[in-house]
Amino acid sequence: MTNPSNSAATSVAIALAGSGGAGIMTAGNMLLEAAASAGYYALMTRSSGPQIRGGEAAAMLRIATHPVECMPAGFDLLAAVDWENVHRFGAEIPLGAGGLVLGDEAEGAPPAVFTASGAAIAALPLAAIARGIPGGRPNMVLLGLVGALLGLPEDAMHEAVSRTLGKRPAALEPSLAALAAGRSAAGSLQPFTPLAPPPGSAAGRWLITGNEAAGLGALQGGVRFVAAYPITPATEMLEWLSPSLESVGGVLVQAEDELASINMAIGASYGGVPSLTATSGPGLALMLESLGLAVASETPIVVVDIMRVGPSTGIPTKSEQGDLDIALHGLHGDAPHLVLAPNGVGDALATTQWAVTLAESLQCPAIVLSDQFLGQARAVIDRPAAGASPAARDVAAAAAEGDAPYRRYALTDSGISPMAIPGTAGVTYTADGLEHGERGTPSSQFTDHAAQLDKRLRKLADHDYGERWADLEGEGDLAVITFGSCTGPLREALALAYERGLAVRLVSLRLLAPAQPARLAAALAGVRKALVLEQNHSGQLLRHLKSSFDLPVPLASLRKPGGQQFNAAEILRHVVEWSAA
Amino acid sequence: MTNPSNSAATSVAIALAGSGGAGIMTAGNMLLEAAASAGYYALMTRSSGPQIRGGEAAAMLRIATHPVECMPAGFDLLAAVDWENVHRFGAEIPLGAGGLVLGDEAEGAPPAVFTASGAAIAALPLAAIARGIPGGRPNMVLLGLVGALLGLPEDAMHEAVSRTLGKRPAALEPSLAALAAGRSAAGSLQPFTPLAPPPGSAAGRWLITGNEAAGLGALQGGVRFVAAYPITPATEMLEWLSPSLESVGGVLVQAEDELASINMAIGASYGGVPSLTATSGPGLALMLESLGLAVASETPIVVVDIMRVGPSTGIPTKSEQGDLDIALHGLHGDAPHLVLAPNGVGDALATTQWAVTLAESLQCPAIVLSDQFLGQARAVIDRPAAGASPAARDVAAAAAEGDAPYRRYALTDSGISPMAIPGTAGVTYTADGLEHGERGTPSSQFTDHAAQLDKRLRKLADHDYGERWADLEGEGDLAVITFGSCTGPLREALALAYERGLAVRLVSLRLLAPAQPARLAAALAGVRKALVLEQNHSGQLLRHLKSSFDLPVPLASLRKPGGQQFNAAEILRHVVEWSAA
Amino acid sequence: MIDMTLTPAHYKSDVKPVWCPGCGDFGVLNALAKALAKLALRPEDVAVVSGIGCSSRIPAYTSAYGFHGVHGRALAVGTGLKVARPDLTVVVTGGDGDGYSIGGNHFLHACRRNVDLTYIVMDNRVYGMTKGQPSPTTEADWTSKLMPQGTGLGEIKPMAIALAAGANFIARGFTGDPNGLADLIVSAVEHPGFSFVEVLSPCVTFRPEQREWKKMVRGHALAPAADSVEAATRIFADDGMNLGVLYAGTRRPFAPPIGRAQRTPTDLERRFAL
Amino acid sequence: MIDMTLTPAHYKSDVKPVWCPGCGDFGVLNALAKALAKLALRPEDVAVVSGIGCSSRIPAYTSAYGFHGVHGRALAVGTGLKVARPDLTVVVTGGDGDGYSIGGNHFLHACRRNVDLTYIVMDNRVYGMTKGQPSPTTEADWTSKLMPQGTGLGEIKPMAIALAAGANFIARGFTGDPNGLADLIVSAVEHPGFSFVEVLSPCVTFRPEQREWKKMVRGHALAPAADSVEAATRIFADDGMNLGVLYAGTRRPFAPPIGRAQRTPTDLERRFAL
Ligand SMILES: Cc1ncc(C[n+]2csc(CCOP(=O)(O)OP(=O)(O)O)c2C)c(N)n1
Ligand SMILES: Cc1ncc(C[n+]2csc(CCOP(=O)(O)OP(=O)(O)O)c2C)c(N)n1
Ligand code: SF4
Ligand code: SF4
Ligand SMILES: [Mg+2]
Ligand SMILES: [Mg+2]
Repeated sequence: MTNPSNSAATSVAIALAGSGGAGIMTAGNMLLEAAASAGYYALMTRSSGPQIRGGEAAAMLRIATHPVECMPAGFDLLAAVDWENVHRFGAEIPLGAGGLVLGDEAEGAPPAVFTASGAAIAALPLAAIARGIPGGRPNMVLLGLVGALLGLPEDAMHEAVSRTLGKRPAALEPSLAALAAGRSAAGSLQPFTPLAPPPGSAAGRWLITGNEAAGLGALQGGVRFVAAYPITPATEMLEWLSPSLESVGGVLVQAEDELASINMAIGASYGGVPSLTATSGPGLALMLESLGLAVASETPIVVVDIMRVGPSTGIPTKSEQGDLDIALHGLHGDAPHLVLAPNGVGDALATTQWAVTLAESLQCPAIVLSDQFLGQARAVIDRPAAGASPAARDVAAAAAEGDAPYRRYALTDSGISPMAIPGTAGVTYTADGLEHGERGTPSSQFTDHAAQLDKRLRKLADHDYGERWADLEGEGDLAVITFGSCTGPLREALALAYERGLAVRLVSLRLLAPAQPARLAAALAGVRKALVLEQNHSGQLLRHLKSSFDLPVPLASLRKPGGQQFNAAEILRHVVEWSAA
Repeated sequence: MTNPSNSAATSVAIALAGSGGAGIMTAGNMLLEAAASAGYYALMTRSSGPQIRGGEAAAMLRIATHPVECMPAGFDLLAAVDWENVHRFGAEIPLGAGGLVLGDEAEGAPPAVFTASGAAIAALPLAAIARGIPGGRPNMVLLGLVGALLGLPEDAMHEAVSRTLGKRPAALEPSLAALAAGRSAAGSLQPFTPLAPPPGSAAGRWLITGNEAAGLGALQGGVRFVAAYPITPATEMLEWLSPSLESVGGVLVQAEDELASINMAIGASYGGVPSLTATSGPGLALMLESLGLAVASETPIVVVDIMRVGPSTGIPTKSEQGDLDIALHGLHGDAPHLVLAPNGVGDALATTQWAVTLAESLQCPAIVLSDQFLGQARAVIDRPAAGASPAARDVAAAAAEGDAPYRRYALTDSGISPMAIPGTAGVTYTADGLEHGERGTPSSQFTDHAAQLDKRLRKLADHDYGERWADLEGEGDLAVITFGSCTGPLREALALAYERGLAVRLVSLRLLAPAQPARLAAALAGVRKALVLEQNHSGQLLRHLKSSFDLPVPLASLRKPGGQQFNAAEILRHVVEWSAA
Repeated sequence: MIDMTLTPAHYKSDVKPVWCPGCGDFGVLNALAKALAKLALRPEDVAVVSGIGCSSRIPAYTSAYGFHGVHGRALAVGTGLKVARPDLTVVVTGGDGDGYSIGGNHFLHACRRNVDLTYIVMDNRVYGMTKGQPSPTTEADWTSKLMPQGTGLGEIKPMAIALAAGANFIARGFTGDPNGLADLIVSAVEHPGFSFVEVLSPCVTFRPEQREWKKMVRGHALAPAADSVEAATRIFADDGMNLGVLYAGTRRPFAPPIGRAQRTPTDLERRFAL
Repeated sequence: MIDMTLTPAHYKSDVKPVWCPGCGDFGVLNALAKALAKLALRPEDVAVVSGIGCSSRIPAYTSAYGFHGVHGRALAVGTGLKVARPDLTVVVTGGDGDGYSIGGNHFLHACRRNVDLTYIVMDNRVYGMTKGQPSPTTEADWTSKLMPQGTGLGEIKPMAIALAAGANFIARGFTGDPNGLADLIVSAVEHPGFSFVEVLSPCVTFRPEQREWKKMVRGHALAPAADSVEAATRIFADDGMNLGVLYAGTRRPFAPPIGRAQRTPTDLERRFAL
């Protein structure tokens, strides 16, 4: 509890854990839904062991009276149905000093890794209680218990369980009975600081994952064709998109590999249909050659990269911000394109939608850098604000005989040349990845090359990206610059700093390329020094800022590799140190 | 001629041109060889029209009394057998004001693009002379004529023709007759400043292309396995390597694509055989995912990228330095590796050899950035200096039962862990691209990830790269920083600047990654400002210097896209302007 | 409204081919133009898609929409285009290197996926564009700079692979017989699903001996087999010189519905609303 | 010196498999260990190479040298390794997604290239590792989250493709019969050139119905065909449940000489000296 002095907490972090098949994820989702319908904000992430299926699992939740975008430094409650291999989550579920570790009496003492912090220990006969209910299961007993400890309303809990199991009456009855039994058993435990009353009703809020939000943003942006190849942690985005696309008149094709995905998407976009593919680092690497083709042939296309730990296969189930380099600079030759990053679960919607709009209007590829944390986190959020206006591709009109020949790659002032869509008479042309003149005919002349390079740079450089390029918050002569999933914990850290009298600005870059040095310099006006926060080993954002922004302030770096998200306390500690240095 | 006031020139630039099938390349090679054996230094590059085969062709040569690494701003002599489509080379063959354009009487006036500069015009009945010799051809008449104009010894010309045609006596006789006829016809032309006497004998010098030099360097470095897929302009390197590898006990496999090439090379290297692949931008793009595998699994491997104009298919036959970004940053995740660049035709040998040595000792991939100019230029050079010591992989010894289990990825101080080679007993292990612990077993623990990232960074960062990291020349409080094929014209430009009293240091980076900021800062000690010279559109080297070197001097940029090499006069003009600014 | 006065010339552009004089690909361009004229398709309703290689230059030489992509990915581009725009006639073209070497995986999966498009491979058993290296259809003993002793590898049989992977229409033509080839292309375009036309198209520059093909081919030697087993028996015994249609199957083309919206994206938001 | 006391247990490592209980891949691991024991190969002379997938985890569970590469490229790694180190026994392993989807091109070309290695594909007709999407061998009507209506695509026939592409040894085994499978692997390893062993290996988690395979397979139903035409006739009519060796050809393996130096690199410098 972040607020131990008060009688009620404004934010509580709970981990449910147990061995494979114990129904931990089900219980976690029910708890999340109960909290949501009770009117709380909440966030849930998941973790599981190395086994493909059925290994130990943990559901990590934070329930709060305000929007939450990260886990805290310490958990208030770890509740497990058994301790088999649960110790493996030791690093992921640090217990706060005032925390409670709750297990089954019959399982013996909890692993030392959890209790070393001085957390209180409690045990109840979970399995025994479950056994007393025909068809009852310990996970539901635990759920009832935890709901009661948190002070979540009984009907919200009841409803969450019913919604999930509604179609399986045989399972519903015993589950509700186990839930009730768990709730009653809570009375025997020492008092636990309950949640403060909810900040309002659930109405108007959404319960969504970042992957779903990105998918919805794509559809809102006008995407109607997706080709993709499954890869963790992007698969859920594709699994959401597949039926959803169909219902809005689009289609998802499962490609044979990522080389095919990106080229199918390019083909569809050439045909006039806004197109997208989603993948993770290894797949993005395979798409680079063809992303260059999209640049040279000026074909709009969006690639969503749900980043995971690299290099190579890395750790597919963990988050890292390690693909900024490849997204910015992974194409051969000089190939200007767009790179964007959502900075929250809900923002994945607006940012993906914006990426589609920009790609379509600028006729070039856009890479959206989400990550495993944002993608797989499920959160209660306020209804996202409306996104960018829908895709607006500058389309060439049909021409009649006698009209001047169509110049697909005309050297316009804006750099954008109207694009003919197959089916349109009089403006047929061949799109080409070979360097070309204005009509698209291959050319090896230096002058044509230079002119087309200028054009392709100009259209991106001269576009007015408006206010969405970054989120700017706070005041003061210090600033922390970040992007993506580091934004959530940073926001919380800076709020805490402010409470302590330290004012620090937050700059979260949404548009990473083309770089907006003038805008960033303006945002940093009056800033004495800036700290660059990112989750990777080599400081990729720091290098990007140095190479492409020429900022007038000294930059320090706060970073760590993936596999362990930043939390607010950790950032706060560093910010305080750095501010004094 | 760079030296019009004297009676003899120290450097002459000649272009031979004509339509397809006219034997221009043959004549060019013969002229080059004649100049070489006469004791001159020389450089030849080629160009041809868009036709796949048989289109117009031009051989551009520079013959000099000193080593030459670039073409001059203006040609002294353009000699063509016909003018069909030769005007297309207008931009590539600028004629100097004192130049001469020589053609066939019967062909009419030369294209205006060549004569606009005020070059003198001469015409002779080339075809008619050739027709007078049974089997004689105009290209040989032209060759004889040009040889005479330049003052190349008759026996050197004779020998060059004989060497090429020695095995075809039916062609040899008429060719020698045509050569002689051309030589006699030269008398009728206005006097042409001949070459100054050669600076010595040819003995000890080499005639070689950059692609051959890179191939030889690979073999000297110990490479015995190459897998590759043809691509312009890397194919010639592979074509040289294929039989050469066989003769030294190695093998070249033609792979089905670049994904296979790189993985075959990784497999062979895992087996203990130093391995390489060569490609160009599009192929490099396809190799990135697996380069990440080489980083994570710590498998040595060398990729030679003969850069051509990008993005996408670009202009396959023209040179550009546009793949620095992708070579430095194209891998997903944090994936430290080596990037090197040869800065001359001969240096391609030593640099490729060094790349093999470094890759083998540091157990990681090395990318060598050559380019179309360096790769395809054929030059007379002084015998290259001996390269780095041969590959030295730290190999794990066999272990007996009872020994401690083998830790393939042991966290050593140097970051380098001895690598077991299949066939060695007691130290079997599984190499993995998944993040792993010291034994190679997959791990998703943050601590293992961080430790292995540190190790992989450390082994590169802590290595002592000695003096080869850059070529440093000259003195003064100004410096130009460059890499690769810009070095040749820069060296010449700075020599001219020095003659004019402007002292500027030359810094040509051979080791581009890992960055050597301390060394570069030391090299720039006393420098007031530096200019960054490169051949690409976006300033990739400039960005690299800004992001990874934190240099204490202000940087300006001199760059242009590919398709047209820099020449010394052009650079000189800019350096003079910049020095005064 | 279809304009019946369209002649083959209407399907050619004013861009001059970079091909060597005598290259077999000229004949394929002619046959394609003839076929499109016979099909009376408007140029703007046709898209010709290719990869990289001499043969892959063909799109710009037609007056149709063209897409000249990267090496080996033409079938993927064509698949995306046709699925997104079922109203267009999509013809994918390329060489043996583009299609069977780097593009082999897309070939396999295009056969299996059975999207309604036509794939024309100009097989000259060599990489022409990169100046003469062996391709997967090159004879084991053909020597070149890169493989001075020949590859030593057996050639693949593209038609057999197409059959095994599920292609719905499989035929072989010869560029020296542009009328016959045009007819094959017409049948291929008209046949529902994925149609594969292998075309013997000599590279006179790097494989001048292929000029002899005109004496070796056997016109109309192949007639559609009754089923894939019969087709397999024939094609495994084939010497590569028999022209005609090997197989014309009845598998349903892959054509997921597109453009039929039941909902708007905003409707989908409801799924997330609490 | 070959140690004849090597038992199957010697070929397993102490790393605990991440596989689900009941996964078919356990049986393949057992069969591989048995086969290596029968072959009496020393673990250090064997290299097991794989891509990514549940099945591709197998190298680390053996005591041989292992290479766990990236998705789809195992055959390329194995090819490079075997060509460079002909003295090793190279076994390439993986799943249907790894081998037939993303890795399809290398499969084609490995069949053609005929390097002396053994390729074992654990076919469960699903992507297990990424939690249940269809692969190229998945039945058209199998529904999943990604393809709620099924793929609608015909399954490819890997053995037919292998035959068309020139594979030298083609067999099918079943994980539920580890002894029979071990025998097939022994024959495959012993057969010169590229040997392909398709193994039916159920994914009990995402395709629990595959537990029924044990009732459906027909042991020893395939015996080597006399030639590729006969093999083709059989395999095009095959239903996928016949076990045994389909084809054992006599093509010469691709084994370019390595290690036989006639010259040193320094000798080669002479070519350039003036
Ligand atoms: C990724 C990539 N690798 C290699 C190349 C070089 N390349 C261009 S065309 C070609 C082969 C062409 O052969 P084919 O497809 O048979 O066409 P042809 O020229 O014979 O008609 C190759 C290897 C390339 N452009 N891109
Ligand atoms: C380039 C790339 N794309 C996608 C993935 C994600 N991925 C991992 S395993 C796999 C499929 C595995 O299926 P299969 O080979 O049949 O193995 P199984 O798990 O069924 O044994 C996929 C798509 C990846 N790791 N790399
Ligand atoms: S090289 Fe061969 S394939 Fe290419 S254009 Fe010339 S003849 Fe045709
Ligand atoms: S998911 Fe399927 S294939 Fe993977 S380990 Fe489990 S049962 Fe085996
Ligand atoms: Mg070809
Ligand atoms: Mg599978």
